[in-house]
Amino acid sequence: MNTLMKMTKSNMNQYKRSALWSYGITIAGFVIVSIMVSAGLISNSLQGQLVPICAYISLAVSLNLVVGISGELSLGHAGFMAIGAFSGVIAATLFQSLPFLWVKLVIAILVGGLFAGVAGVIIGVPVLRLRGDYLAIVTLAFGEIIRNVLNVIYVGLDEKGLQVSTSMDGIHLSEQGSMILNGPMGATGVTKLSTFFAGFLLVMFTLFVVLNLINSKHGRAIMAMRDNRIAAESVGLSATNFKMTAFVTGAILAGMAGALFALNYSTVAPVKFNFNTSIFILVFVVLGGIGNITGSIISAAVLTILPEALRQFSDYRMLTYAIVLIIVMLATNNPQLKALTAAASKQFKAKFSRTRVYKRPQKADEEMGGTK
Amino acid sequence: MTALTYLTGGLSLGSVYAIIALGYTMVYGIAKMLNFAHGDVIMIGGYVVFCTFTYMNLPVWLGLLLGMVVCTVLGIVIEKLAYKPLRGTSSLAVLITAIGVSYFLQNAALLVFGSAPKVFTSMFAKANNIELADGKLILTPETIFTILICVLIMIGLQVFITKTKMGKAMRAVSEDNDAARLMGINVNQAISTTFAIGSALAAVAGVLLCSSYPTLMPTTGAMPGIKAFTAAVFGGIGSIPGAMVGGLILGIIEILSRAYISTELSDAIVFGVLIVVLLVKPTGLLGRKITEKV
Amino acid sequence: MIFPTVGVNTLTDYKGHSLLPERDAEQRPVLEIQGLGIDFGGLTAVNDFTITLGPTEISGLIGPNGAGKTTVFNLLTKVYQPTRGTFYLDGKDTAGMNTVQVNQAGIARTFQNIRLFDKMTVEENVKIGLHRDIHYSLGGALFHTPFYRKAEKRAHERALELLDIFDMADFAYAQAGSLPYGAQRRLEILRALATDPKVLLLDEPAAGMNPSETSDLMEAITKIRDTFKICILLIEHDMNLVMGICEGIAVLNFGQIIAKGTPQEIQSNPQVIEAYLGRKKEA
Amino acid sequence: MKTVRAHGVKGMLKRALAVVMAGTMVLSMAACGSEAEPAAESGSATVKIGGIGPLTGSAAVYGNAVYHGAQIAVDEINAKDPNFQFELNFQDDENDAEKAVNAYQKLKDWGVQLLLGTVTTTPCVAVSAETFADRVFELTPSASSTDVTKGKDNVFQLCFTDPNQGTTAAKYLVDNNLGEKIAVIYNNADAYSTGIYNAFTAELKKSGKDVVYTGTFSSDDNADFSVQLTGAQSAGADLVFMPIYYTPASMILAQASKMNYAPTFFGVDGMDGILAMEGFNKDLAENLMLMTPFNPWSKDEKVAAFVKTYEEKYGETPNQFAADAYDVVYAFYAACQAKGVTAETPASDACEAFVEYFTTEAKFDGLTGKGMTWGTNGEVSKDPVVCVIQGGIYVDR
Repeated sequence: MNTLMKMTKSNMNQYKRSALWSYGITIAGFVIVSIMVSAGLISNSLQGQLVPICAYISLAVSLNLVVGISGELSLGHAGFMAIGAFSGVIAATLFQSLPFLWVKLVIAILVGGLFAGVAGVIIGVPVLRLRGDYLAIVTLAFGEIIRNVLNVIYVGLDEKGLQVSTSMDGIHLSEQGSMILNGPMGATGVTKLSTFFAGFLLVMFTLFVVLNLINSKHGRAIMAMRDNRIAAESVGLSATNFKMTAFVTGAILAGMAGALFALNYSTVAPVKFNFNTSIFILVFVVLGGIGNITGSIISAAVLTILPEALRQFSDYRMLTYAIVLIIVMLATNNPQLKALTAAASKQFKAKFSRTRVYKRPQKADEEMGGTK
Repeated sequence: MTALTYLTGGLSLGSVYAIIALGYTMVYGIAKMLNFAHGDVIMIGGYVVFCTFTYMNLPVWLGLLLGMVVCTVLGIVIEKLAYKPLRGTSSLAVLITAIGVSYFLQNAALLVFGSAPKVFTSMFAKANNIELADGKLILTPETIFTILICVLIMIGLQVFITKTKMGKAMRAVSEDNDAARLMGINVNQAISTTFAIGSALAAVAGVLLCSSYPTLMPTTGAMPGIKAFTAAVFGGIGSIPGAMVGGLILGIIEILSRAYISTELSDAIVFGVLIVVLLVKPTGLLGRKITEKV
Repeated sequence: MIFPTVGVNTLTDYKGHSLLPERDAEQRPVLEIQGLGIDFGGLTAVNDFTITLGPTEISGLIGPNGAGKTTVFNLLTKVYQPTRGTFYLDGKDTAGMNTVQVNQAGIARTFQNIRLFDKMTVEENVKIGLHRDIHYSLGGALFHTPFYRKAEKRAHERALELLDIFDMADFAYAQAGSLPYGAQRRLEILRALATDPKVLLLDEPAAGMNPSETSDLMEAITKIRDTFKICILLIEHDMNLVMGICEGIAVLNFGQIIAKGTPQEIQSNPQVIEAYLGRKKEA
Repeated sequence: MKTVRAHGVKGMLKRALAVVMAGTMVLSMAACGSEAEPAAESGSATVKIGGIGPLTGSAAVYGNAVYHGAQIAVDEINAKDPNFQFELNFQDDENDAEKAVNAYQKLKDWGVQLLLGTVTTTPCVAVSAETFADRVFELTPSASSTDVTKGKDNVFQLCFTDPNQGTTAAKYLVDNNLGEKIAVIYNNADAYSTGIYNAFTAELKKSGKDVVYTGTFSSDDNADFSVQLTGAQSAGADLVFMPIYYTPASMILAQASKMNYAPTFFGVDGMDGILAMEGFNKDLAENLMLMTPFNPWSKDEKVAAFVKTYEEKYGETPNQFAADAYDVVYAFYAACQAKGVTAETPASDACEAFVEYFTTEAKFDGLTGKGMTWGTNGEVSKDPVVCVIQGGIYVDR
């Protein structure tokens, strides 16, 4: 007994352990895929999805920070992605003349993150005053507002500089000028800058930021707020500050991922960043496990590939996707099945892990305080 | 006169939102879940009634009845297969499953009914417009009937949940699931009934939606679904009169902002108003204040 | 010591009326509660709650179930804003403060239905209490700078020190939710203590503990008071504990204080016996 | 039409059954984890045509029309010419650029030689950037924005470009003096609609006319048009130009009729298909004018045969999307014959040969136009036809 306790004491911080898993899987995935690419072992189909997979992993991890770690359901993550995407594209066009591709890409991603972060602050202030489903619906509303507003933004560039207007008529370009953003048509003729390596680095950066944040006093406060707001307030932690930290960090990272995503295609339109995309990212998070960063990485990769892998079902592809989604949700969340897997993993843990798990005695679920 | 015309347009749109919102609010109020598939059940209802009209030449009331039966069965089946196994788990898991169901229904409809839009014949095609002020102000029978039916359903639901035994059981479940179970209430049955009623309402909503806006596609239910859900939150989700009020107000705001501010930004304005309302009244217009026990 | 302040409005008056041991009599009271009350939808849950506590005393708040004891705690921590009255913490009016500010001003509490951060480790629970004592910026947190490392190391050491009070350092890395019930209660006390309070409110600290655990707890509470020099107010049904360590006791029934005094006075108070002790069955 | 309906019911039941089967199939597949190969009927060597378009989602109707039209052409050619076989692999893109690029990569894995598509504009811009880099010849039946072909010598269009349609429509209106006061209702969230609108207003301005009212909507809420119609009505517009697809247009017509508002409605090629909508009250479309390259009621033999086959096979009247796709496949066929492209020709060689063919010798007669030629910018040149709907069919003007 005593030795067991001593071992517990020297045990590694649980966040560090899960962080190692996250980094490990990402690096291993990158190395394996890179080798396969250079050996020509990988299909065009999969190769074409490498950058979007990286973008979706970053999006999933950043959303997990908001939904899983901070515990606030956000249904508007695609909005931040959109802001990052379009500001990134504008930045990349503005700095067209710079020498190296990667310099332009880095600038675009940073600008994307910056603008999304500013939007995160503006949106976070009202949103985080609300709770639960009401907060969720307001994030949905903001996501739709962002997309709606992007539909009426026209940006043109000529030698005199940027011109921004809410309609085509408001832009007067010279001969050399060209449109960057064209309202609902979005940006066309974008120079593709994103590479798999850049995507990998962005995922690593996202992981670094999110995992470090989790394993800090700010992260503890954020999680405390999520687990028990009243208790957290009783020890002097103020809810909005920390929720804001998580929300804005999530927004910045989503904006960076949005810029990476947009610069992988020669065109990007606001309609891409609709409610469905927000939900798509949320599905990664929920399926990977709320608050489980490694899970988000895996599920984002798998679920991005899945609809493509289902192409053999032709007409039944999306139907199959829906069925798979439902079945997986039922399988991973059904209490009976969960108990089964929990029991299995407990046995596994008992054999291989040194973590000490105390069985909590059954206590009556007494409600607190006689008075209301 | 134009302003009044816009107002009637808003009422017409709002009444459709209201009737869809009733279904959302009903299911949320009792089962505490956001049933994102509700809009798609509406779409299925629309298709079923469309088929009874177009292929079977059934009378209107029979078609509607058939649609309600199909939707009710569909609602119960969905609840049993997809939602019930997740009862008691995180609400997010249920939300994602509901989205899966929504994808499923849309794509199933695409395979069964095809992608080509169908044009729905209005239930009230034979009724005439009511023209006021020398024909300058026109009220369509669709608007009038949608509002009337909406009010009837609202009253019916209110009576049902306050007066009947099942209704009381449902309210108990909504207050406290576990306590209700301890009191001998069959929680599963109450929630199933909620879904059955919500789905039957979806069939009615589908018919009214398609009567007012007659194009029927597999994605028909999606956007009105989201808007109606917004309306339900706006009015205070869980509150039956709130859904009605929220729907009507949302419809009117949408049309007026389109008319007087910007057609491009009308959605942004609608959602903006929602945000402002929630900031002032965090549980919606008629929602109940929730306090946490300490 | 619980002291009737009826008619006593200024702090200077307090000294003259103190029945406290010498050590507190000369000092300003740390908590002065004046006519605190709250109504829930027309129903008065607590009314005219008036007591004064010295800076290092241990006092008890007792009363039958539903008397409003926890509501008093919720009022003192501003989980509920009082309908009437106010209280002064270290001479400072708390009117208008919220839960967070009250804690920062020096009131910490535990909960009757334990509110730990279940999924986090024992150490982290304490560190959350230490939050305001750990100094590094968000940048430090995101990039794990040397400041971060140093501050985290200090926090770690401090957390272990606190855990040592209840001999819990060995469980530092266990999940808080997996601890035995009694250990969870003790951890909650440590978490509250970590915020460096002037007043510690304990809501049924001995609930669910066996007699030997309870007697350990009594010892620990006294030790905490002696070490940290703080005022402790506790709600407890275990009369051995209350009578054993409390220097003053207030009895609440139907939201009203029906008696205040030393344990001896309370035990012999007929009203208390009728309202509370008389019905109490020895557990 | 009755036969079509009967077909519809049966077809629906069949498809419902298929959905149930699909569910079972998925489950059984999950159980045994077997891999189903795509149904490739590869007997002899075939020239591989890849197709991309939305088969699911809200734009599914256009993608399916293209798919079906192209399939009919492929089947015809394969039946007719024993020495030459096409194979069509059509992939869904959900009207999304990302999915379209994925679909294209999938087709590359399959060994695509010629690309038909993509159907819609935004995905097409994304895919054409890829085909340009990979040197794969691309001919789109329906993506009409100039962005699709801009700077890419390998991408050609079979449909009119948006500016072309907008300009032509404006000229036609002015030349024929069709409306005193013109209003426009268009979808401002759609590249196609916005593109035509911009060109239309620019051209109209040149001739000194102004638009009295402009109403917009976005794809998502194409349900209520009372505001736009009231706006047009109170501005006194006697002609409403609708550069939009037929689905929202059908709503506009229905709501206008309810409001007793009856201006001249004028549509573009996206309007084609409105009469084929199941349940649509054709009286609403009486006197509706539209610019369309395809008239399913045309006396033309080829058109009649195509319409007949399409109706038999898919139970609905084909629209211009289907006809354009049919033409694309036949244009491919003509080019293959002229340049000797076979199953063995690598995609990049085929691309260069096709680019040369289309910019120099191609003179193609199809369902949607006679004597079509292409410029080096990829734009088709064919005559626009303005029709008016009378008695439920198109009548040439």
